Amino acid sequence: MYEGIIFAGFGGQGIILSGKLICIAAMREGKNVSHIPSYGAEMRGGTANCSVVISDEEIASPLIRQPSICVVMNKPSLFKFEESVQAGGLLIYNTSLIDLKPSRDDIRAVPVQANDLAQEEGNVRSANMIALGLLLRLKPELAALDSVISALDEAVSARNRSLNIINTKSLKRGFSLS
Amino acid sequence: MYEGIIFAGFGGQGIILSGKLICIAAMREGKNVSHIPSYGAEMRGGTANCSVVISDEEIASPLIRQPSICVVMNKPSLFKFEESVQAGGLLIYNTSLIDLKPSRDDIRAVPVQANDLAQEEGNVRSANMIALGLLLRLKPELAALDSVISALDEAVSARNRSLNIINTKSLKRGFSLS
Amino acid sequence: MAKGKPGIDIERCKGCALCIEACPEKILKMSESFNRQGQPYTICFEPERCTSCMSCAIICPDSAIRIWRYVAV
Amino acid sequence: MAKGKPGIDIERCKGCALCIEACPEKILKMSESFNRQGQPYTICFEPERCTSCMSCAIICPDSAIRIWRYVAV
Amino acid sequence: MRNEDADVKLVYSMPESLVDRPNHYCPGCGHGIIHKLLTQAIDELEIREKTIFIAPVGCSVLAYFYIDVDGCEAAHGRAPAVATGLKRVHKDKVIISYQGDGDLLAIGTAETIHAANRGENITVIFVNNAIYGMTGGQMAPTSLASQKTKTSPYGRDPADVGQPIRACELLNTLEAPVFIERCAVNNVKNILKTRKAIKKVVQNQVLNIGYSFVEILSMCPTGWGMTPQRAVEWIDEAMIPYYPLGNFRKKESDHV
Amino acid sequence: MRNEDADVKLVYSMPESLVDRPNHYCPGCGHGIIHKLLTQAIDELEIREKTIFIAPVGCSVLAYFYIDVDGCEAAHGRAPAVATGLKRVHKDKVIISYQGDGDLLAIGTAETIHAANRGENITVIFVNNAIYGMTGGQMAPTSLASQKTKTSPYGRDPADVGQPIRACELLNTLEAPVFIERCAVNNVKNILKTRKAIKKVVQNQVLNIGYSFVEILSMCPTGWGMTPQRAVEWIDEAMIPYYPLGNFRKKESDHV
Amino acid sequence: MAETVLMKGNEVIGEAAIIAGCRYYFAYPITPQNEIPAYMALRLPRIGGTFLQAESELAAINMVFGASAAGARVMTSSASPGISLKQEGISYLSGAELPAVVVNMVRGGPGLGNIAGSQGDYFQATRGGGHGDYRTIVLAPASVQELADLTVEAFDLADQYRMVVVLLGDGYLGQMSESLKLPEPSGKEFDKSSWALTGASGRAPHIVYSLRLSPEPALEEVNLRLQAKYREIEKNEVRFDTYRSKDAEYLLVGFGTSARICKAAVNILRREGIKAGLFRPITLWPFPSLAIERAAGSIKKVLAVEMNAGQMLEDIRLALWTSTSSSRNVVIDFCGRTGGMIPDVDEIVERVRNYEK
Amino acid sequence: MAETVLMKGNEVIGEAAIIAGCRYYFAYPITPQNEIPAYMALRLPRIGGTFLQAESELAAINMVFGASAAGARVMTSSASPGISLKQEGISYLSGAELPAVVVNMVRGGPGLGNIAGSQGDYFQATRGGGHGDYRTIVLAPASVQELADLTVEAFDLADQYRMVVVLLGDGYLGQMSESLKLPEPSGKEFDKSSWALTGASGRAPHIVYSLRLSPEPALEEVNLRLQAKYREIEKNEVRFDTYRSKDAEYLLVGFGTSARICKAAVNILRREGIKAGLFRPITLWPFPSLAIERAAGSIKKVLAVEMNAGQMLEDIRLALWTSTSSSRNVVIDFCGRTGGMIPDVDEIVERVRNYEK
Ligand SMILES: Cc1ncc(C[n+]2csc(CCOP(=O)(O)OP(=O)(O)O)c2C)c(N)n1
Ligand SMILES: Cc1ncc(C[n+]2csc(CCOP(=O)(O)OP(=O)(O)O)c2C)c(N)n1
Ligand code: SF4
Ligand code: SF4
Ligand code: SF4
Ligand code: SF4
Ligand code: SF4
Ligand code: SF4
Ligand SMILES: [Mg+2]
Ligand SMILES: [Mg+2]
Repeated sequence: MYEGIIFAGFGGQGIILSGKLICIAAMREGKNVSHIPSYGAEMRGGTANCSVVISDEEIASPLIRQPSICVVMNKPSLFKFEESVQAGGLLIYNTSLIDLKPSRDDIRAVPVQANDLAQEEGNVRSANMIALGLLLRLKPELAALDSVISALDEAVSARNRSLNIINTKSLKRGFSLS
Repeated sequence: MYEGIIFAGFGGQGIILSGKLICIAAMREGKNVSHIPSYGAEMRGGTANCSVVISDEEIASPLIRQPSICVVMNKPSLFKFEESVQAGGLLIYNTSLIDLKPSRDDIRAVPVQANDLAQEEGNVRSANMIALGLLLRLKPELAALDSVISALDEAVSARNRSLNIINTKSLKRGFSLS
Repeated sequence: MAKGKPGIDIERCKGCALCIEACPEKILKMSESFNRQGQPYTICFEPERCTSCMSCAIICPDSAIRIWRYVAV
Repeated sequence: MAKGKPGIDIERCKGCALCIEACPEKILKMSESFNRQGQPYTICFEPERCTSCMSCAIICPDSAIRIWRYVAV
Repeated sequence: MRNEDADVKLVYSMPESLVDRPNHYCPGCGHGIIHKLLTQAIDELEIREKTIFIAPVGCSVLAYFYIDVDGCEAAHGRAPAVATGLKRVHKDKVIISYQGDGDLLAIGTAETIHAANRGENITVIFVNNAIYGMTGGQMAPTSLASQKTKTSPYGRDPADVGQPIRACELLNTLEAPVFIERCAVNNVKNILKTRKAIKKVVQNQVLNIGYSFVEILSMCPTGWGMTPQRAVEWIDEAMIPYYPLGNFRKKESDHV
Repeated sequence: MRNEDADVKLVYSMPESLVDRPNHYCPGCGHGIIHKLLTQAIDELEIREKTIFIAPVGCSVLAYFYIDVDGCEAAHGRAPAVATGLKRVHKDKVIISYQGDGDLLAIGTAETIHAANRGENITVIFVNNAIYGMTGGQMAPTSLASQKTKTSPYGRDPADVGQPIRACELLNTLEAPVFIERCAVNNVKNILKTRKAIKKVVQNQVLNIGYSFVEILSMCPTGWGMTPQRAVEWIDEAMIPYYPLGNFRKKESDHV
Repeated sequence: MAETVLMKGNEVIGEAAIIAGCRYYFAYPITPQNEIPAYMALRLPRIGGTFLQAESELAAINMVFGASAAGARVMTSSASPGISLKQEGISYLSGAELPAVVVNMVRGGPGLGNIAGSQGDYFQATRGGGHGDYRTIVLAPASVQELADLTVEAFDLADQYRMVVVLLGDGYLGQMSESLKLPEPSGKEFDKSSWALTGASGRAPHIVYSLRLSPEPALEEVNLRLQAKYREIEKNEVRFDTYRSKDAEYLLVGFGTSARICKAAVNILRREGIKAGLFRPITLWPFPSLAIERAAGSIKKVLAVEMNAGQMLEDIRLALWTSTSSSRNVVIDFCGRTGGMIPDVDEIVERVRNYEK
Repeated sequence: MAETVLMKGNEVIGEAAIIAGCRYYFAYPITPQNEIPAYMALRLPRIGGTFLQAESELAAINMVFGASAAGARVMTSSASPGISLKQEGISYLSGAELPAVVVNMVRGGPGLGNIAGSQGDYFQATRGGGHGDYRTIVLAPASVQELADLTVEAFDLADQYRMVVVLLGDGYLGQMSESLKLPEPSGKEFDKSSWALTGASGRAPHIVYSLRLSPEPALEEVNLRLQAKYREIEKNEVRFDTYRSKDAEYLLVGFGTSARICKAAVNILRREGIKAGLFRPITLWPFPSLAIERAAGSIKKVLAVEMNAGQMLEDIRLALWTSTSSSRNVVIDFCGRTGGMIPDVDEIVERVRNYEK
């Protein structure tokens, strides 16, 4: 298995956390992982994204030009990354903030009302967990849901740890979608 | 003609000035000249010396390892430079401050009571001019006495120019020695 | 009777709410929807009460507010 | 009657003459000869008048002066 | 109710010298307010065409893109030196050095003090937000005692790293500066005072009076980890008690 | 007349911690006097074996060869930073930063102010001779108005380059320093006062009281183009009126 | 055995320094390495160490000078512009033969540039951006694991040779998280009692300095000693890695992040049956000149891949073009991106494919 | 025609800068170049110029940045440690494409070293001691006359290419007095109206900066432009001198003061019938690689002579060992002195005599 995943959205949507969580979970399951946030040209208040590689083999390059999986949480991210997804790849997009459909038909595009569902679970800030749960459902070989849930306490800073109950619920909710 | 001359003494004895004067004079007479003061390792209050090259040809290296002429105005300078004078070279030494004789016999060593004679001419600070005058007498091909005298106003800073009358007298006095 | 009104450029607004605090008439509030940058933005819910005091505009770091004043012709 | 005397290390002395100014008894002066570094140096020409006040030594930047004091046995 | 017989007059809008482009600052950031005040002063003094603006390295590093005048970059902390170079060449131009607290009081301490001491005829606008905004919230020389930052995670410990430095007080020991004032932009009243001070420090240069300095306490909600509303309160509660507002120096030129 | 019945007692000689080797300073240079005072203090406080001396870049660059303690070099102006590094490692050692005016107030302005502001528990001995001695007599930040130097050949022009900076006054705006005093070594009376101040700034560190600073007006006959005698007068006539002698700050620790 | 953890490169540097016994860290913030000071600020005070945010990079490197002179293990970190400011200090450390570890997480230049990762400071690091004839050992990690291992090693090398060791990363490496096993302390001990400043108690004073005024050849003697030390290091401390290079016809040469890209390219090329291999210098100074010459034996073409305009390229040329070299018919090609851009795997692959034609 | 005068090297730099129209000079004192600030302090105020002693080298180079951005001809000067401190500023000037003349009268290093003349900063000057992929034109005069001529030229080159030109002298050159004819101004004019900061009157604002955050390739574009400019300079601005090299079998290569020593050695060797010649790079960057390769055609042995541990040596190797080089069988020998020492004429002569054996 070799998957190059890009998570993308606003700063503040927990994009980096999604990446870290799946990395920790996959690592614990014995896979090779790398995570690299975009931090380059962007200034404050811009978009955020991170590149995650999960692989059975040693990871040569941690950079991803053509992701096999892309999770986009807002519109600018859809614009920015849709093109780059590998043919046959997976695109999860957050319809709570994206009011149009991906235009490509050579990829698998899966909508998710992440913000709304997160709100339902108790906090809109766990929208990223909804999307991540869904991803785990669609690509179970990446990592087990349980592994991700148990990675939560490690990856979330003390200050925000109280949110983990809702995060867990949201992960499960996302995982339950189909 | 190619002469490598070292003037040496205390800081304050006008060593650098001697070098500059003969350079300007020789230059005006159409010769190639270079002048380089020692400034390297010495700290405040140490000895001063400068290397002067006067040549009919273009000057390759301005540095002098074995001077053909050496004018030493105090004892440490005698110790430092006597050895380096070329065999057959000229050594002028200031017996007002040097109470011993040069030890080499393969060079021409000419004593001069520079301080005392300078005092006689009106100011001990013109001791360097006594020695320089003598040098011009012994090596007339370097530059004419008149050229050196007329270089005085150019080379001496405004502040000290009043001394030039005594400097001129001292140059002549040195030139008159034999 | 309205003395003026704020003109809020909702695309410039970043939703900092400083204007809301600053308005002496307390007639500004945060929108429930988002602008194109994904931010909530300020709206004036009772423009009639605006005194055109300019407080909201003065404090807006994003120059998102202009103030219009009504003057008798 | 001398209370003490300055001991001047003429090879250390640089001839700055600060001690000469500093001596309240005015019993120091510059030599006419030179030391090995080619500098004139301070000499005490009336040691009998020295009060061992140490002024000269205190100001000497080159630690060239020691002060001896005579004490009754 | 809208008076239909009234005409509508625009009484507040963007200053002309402020470029009509969204800025990159975080919501509630004081930089945006200060940019407005500065461009208002430039408009009022009609010096847009002879102003040269120096952006520091800090969150305002791109400020030259927002202010419609000739612009210059300065290496982190060196804006006063760059300003000196510019001013010595263009004595008739208005040189504005805009600097953050890390820039002006940490790495640039020497340049700050020496330009002030020389009395370079320049304008210095000092944005004191008690934090390194751009680099993500490290301790600034002006961060308050026990303030938590990325590099003082247990709170600034004055016994270890000293008390925050007060720029106005420090510069006030020098002879040359003609104007030194501390203001804030955390509420409308303070902003209006700041507006006056900014106009003054620019005008002084136009009139060739000399080195003029204004320190502005400014919100950095992001660096402080606060909402913008909390940030404006924090200036009142925490900053102003340590950094008293007011004028420290005001020399008028003979010919004014 | 010599009393033949009296015994002879040595009442003044070279301090033990002063290395018995001729120094390289010019005749009448104040550095030599200050070295003596410092080594006297080291002797009296019996700290020779726990003192680390930092020589700056300036005429006193070789001072570590004269003071019989562990010695360290600092790049020009950076002695306070080097001192900080040393002290943070050796909290029980006595770190002495000895600096000239070019070093401390020009290139090292930032390091000076920040070490003082942090209240590093170090001793700073500041030799103000109003000139760059080592490099041959250029204008220092402390050169007086209209003083002629190699780089102010027409006399220092305050309108162009500012008034000389007063270090004690500048540092006195900071919270942390516990002791700030200005002295001079141009006559015996002043030297004795300086001796006390130097002892104090060293002792403060031994007692862990905090950052202690002494500024010493010192002769540079060579740089000033004066005889040593004229130089001591010039300190009285020209320097002291601008740099008033006296104590600026004296905090005593609770436990002293 | 140590547990596998996921950590960010910059934080790993901090943790590895602590493992190596570093308790003193002085630095000034700059992107993209701010996680290092943040990490040290959090950790050091809790283990009796000193974290101090200096007022500038200049102050930081001179605090390092002081702490190193005091005999401590000490580190500073920064990124390109900040490292430029440290050049005087690095030259002083080198002249005074003080050990220190300096981390440069290189960003795009010149000038303020940007904050993306770059390798544009290769010359500065390997040729001495400061004045005078000094060298620093330059270590170039290519993974988070190696960041950890080389950080520990850097301290040992610094102490062993009493010199500055530069850890030359780039922005990407510092921001990247990978799984790693934290290294153990090396256990090596270095006796500094003959020179460290600890107070002249029961011994003659120590003096730490780089000024050598007189007698005249004093400074030259220092330089000769330094040069002799450098020759020794060139002999003993060369480190490099190779990947599928044994039978390679095309040798990619890259360090750090570029090497990762190269590795990916090699994998692709090999899958296509093209005999590509990778040579990865780990020490940039001393540069593995002999090793690369040897590796280049059966090589048809060398492709240097860098995130700069061709700096290591010079060292490759110097290595392969020596006048006694058997490998001098090797053509050396170059593929570089600048300004924080990363060379593209596909571009590299394409380039090598074309060699076949 | 200009009169022949005797002037000290450092003062000549000042006078030549004034001849070239430089009216702004910012610097901080350091030996062995203090005669430059002293000269400028005396002269500039009298001709409407600005001499300003900066509070540090950092301030000085950034004042240069400001004055250059303002459109003025501007110079700073220093010596080794001070030049290290200017590296960040030089990188910024390079990134912002601002013209400036930076004089380095090199002294012995590393660290505080001493104040004797040295060539130990060759790498720093030619490889960019600052961060990022920039270059500066580096001019290496070997006589007081050339100091004057190259100073004037430096200003023209700086303006023409909008970049930093480094005048790399050494302590000896600066202290030396020789006869010279002061040069005339070149008369060249450079239009800076498209970028200089003069107030945005009747035109769009100019911005002088080196930050290129976005879009992503912005910084790379700058770098590509810079690199293209550098290639152009490598083509057009190479300067060198040869002396009795036509039929030479042994080629001495040296610059600056070393070249003077070499010349003396060549004279002695030729008198002995040994066919020695001199190749003297005048531009150290761009290095006269092609010229030296051509000059080395009939050469048996090259002897690089430097006042450092062998820095230009690398450029000679790169020039002569190119993979297409016809001259690669040439053996390159090296003779260097460090720490402010000067290579000895006799030693060089002896070395070459031994080649004959
Ligand atoms: C030489 C150098 N050191 C450090 C940095 C990194 N840096 C960029 S901005 C900044 C500080 C910003 O703080 P401040 O000046 O207070 O401005 P703010 O962002 O708070 O407005 C730092 C340290 C740099 N760019 N250059
Ligand atoms: C970075 C650097 N800049 C400049 C110098 C040259 N320099 C040596 S000492 C000195 C100033 C000396 O003046 P001061 O600090 O007042 O000491 P003083 O000699 O007067 O005692 C300068 C500029 C240097 N060595 N290093
Ligand atoms: S102008 Fe004044 S009253 Fe009107 S909305 Fe703004 S703050 Fe409120
Ligand atoms: S102050 Fe401006 S940016 Fe902030 S909420 Fe109000 S309108 Fe929006
Ligand atoms: S001890 Fe006093 S009285 Fe005696 S010589 Fe010295 S200064 Fe004069
Ligand atoms: S003070 Fe000292 S050095 Fe000066 S003259 Fe007196 S004894 Fe000599
Ligand atoms: S980090 Fe702070 S100073 Fe920077 S833009 Fe955000 S709020 Fe403003
Ligand atoms: S130059 Fe001045 S400070 Fe330096 S040794 Fe001479 S008198 Fe003392
Ligand atoms: Mg700030
Ligand atoms: Mg001084």
